[in-house]
Amino acid sequence: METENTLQPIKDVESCIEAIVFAAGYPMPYQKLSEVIGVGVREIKKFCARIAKRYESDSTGLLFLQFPDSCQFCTKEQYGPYIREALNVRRGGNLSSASMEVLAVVAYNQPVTRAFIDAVRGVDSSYAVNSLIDKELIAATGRLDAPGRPLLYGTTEKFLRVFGLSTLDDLPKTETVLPPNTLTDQLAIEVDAKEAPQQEDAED
Amino acid sequence: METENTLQPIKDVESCIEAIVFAAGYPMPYQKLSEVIGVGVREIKKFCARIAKRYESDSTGLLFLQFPDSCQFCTKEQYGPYIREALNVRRGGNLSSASMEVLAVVAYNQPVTRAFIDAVRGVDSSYAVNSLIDKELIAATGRLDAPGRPLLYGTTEKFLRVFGLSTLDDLPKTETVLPPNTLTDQLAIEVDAKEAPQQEDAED
Amino acid sequence: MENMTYRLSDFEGPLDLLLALIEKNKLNILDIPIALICDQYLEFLENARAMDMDIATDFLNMASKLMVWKSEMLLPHEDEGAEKPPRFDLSDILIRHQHAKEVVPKLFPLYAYFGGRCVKDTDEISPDKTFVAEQKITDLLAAVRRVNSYRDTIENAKTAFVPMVSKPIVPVEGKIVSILETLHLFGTATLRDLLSNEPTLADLIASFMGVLELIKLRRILIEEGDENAENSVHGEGTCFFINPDAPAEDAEADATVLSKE
Repeated sequence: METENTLQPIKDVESCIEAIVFAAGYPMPYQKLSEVIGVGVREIKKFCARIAKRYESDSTGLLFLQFPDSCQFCTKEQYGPYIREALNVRRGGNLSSASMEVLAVVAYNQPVTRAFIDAVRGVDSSYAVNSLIDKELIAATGRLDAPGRPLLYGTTEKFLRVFGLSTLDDLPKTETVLPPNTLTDQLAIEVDAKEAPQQEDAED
Repeated sequence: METENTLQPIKDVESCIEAIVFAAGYPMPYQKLSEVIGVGVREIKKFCARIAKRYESDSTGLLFLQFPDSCQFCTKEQYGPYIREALNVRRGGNLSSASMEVLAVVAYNQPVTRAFIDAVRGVDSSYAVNSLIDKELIAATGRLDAPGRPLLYGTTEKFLRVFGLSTLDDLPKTETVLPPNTLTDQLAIEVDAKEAPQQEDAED
Repeated sequence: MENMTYRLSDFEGPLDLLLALIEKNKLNILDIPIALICDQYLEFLENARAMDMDIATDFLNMASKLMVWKSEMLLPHEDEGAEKPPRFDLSDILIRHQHAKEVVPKLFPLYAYFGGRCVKDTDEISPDKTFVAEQKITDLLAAVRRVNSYRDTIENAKTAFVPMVSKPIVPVEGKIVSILETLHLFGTATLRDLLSNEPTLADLIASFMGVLELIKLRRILIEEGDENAENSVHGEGTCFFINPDAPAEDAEADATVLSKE
């Protein structure tokens, strides 16, 4: 942290939660908020309840949703049709930069495990991976013959279509294609072996 | 639009704008909001000004930014370090002085060609230019009507956001007064004509 | 220049040097005597070269431009009434250059303060989860570049971390012993036979180095291929056997130790 920010006033903690949850976009675990802000999980939940109430009652287009372990901003339902109309026409829309990065890793290195994607990006990529699966841009293509038998992911036909490619060979050969050898499959095996069982069950 | 939603009350229009702008994430053109909501652009801007004021004064972690042609939600700057930590964003935002110099040249003289940037800096700037494009602080805005049809670059809305500006008029003033930009055409013809063909193809 | 008051390393680029020369001569930036400036610029570069310094191409490019402008100025104009030939307006460039330099220190604090303004990624609240608009391949390439830029930091973090875990050392000597054992046992073996069972990349490299070492020491020989083969070496299929007249076993001491990664 570059500045000596200490969040003392209660209002500030609420604003900080809002800012983090907004920037994340995806459901943000209370646990994470607690770690980053330095306030107990129980308190965080209380602050969140206040934020949620504020957005519900206020005349705003946003809602602050509280889930058992996480929270998230979303828009009020009645504006759905307007949103759809405003956003759908945008070329290149609705792929986040995180999703685009995961897609790049998968496209140029497929088939890959989740652990491989995480290792290459250096951060947990599970939200982006799931979102790309939902969008049918990547799909499980098999399992790695390694402890935990983690799923392998590759790109789909739809991926080719939305990027205007006929085959994967049409992917531009840039100088910057990821060198797959620095992070070997071994890494994937090591990491997946620990995580795989519970994670993979959830998906099947 | 699938439902017959008509937004009568003024509050509703504001909420609807909020919802659309929030869902988009990227700078939403007033023009688009006007089309979707069915209210004139001038009115939309007024509503937006009210929303912006509300988020500025309210004790919330969010800001509603108004650019010349579009608007966007973002977080208040003081929570940046917390967000970075929560989202595991690397400190990739640092700008080298070379990049900052290129940014200054583009911001105060735009639109400019690569040849113009090189000439004004006196050194080859392609690395800094590409890095600024990747950071989405500058972007191609068109082509110069000259041999080779070189790309013209300008600053983006992200540039305005991360430098706390509403318009380019807010750029810091200096003692040196810039002459009107008549160089671009001349430079483009002299320098770009040689380089342009292969360089520009690679970018499209 | 009688006394070298500047050094090449003081200047980030040729334009900074030109500005310094203009200031030194107390010249008006809007009315630069090209001939004078050109001569001083060249003299400066000459001095720098005499001091055995590498002169960056940017400085040399500028020198050639200055010389072209100077010669244009010295050429007699055939008809005086004609417009001057179009050329770079050096004053204009220098003013813009100076301006950019002035502005940079004002932009840094703005960025430091407002750079924390974050926006939301776009796809998370999509009304239709499966909807994907057309995508530009350039965005994918930009993502590739971003990921590659993370790579360095990750690799650095990894190398910093490696010494803390026990680092497996793969000695080439050990590989040499097992290669010789294999050859004793089977008489001959192909390169594939010798390398195929190595569990890690480091083992693989160590074994391969072992093979090379043994060839160098003439402890093993490459078997002549069958007569149809064009070459006697067949990639993975290259076949080795133990040299019956091997020189004395002594030189193995210098076999390299290869560490993982």
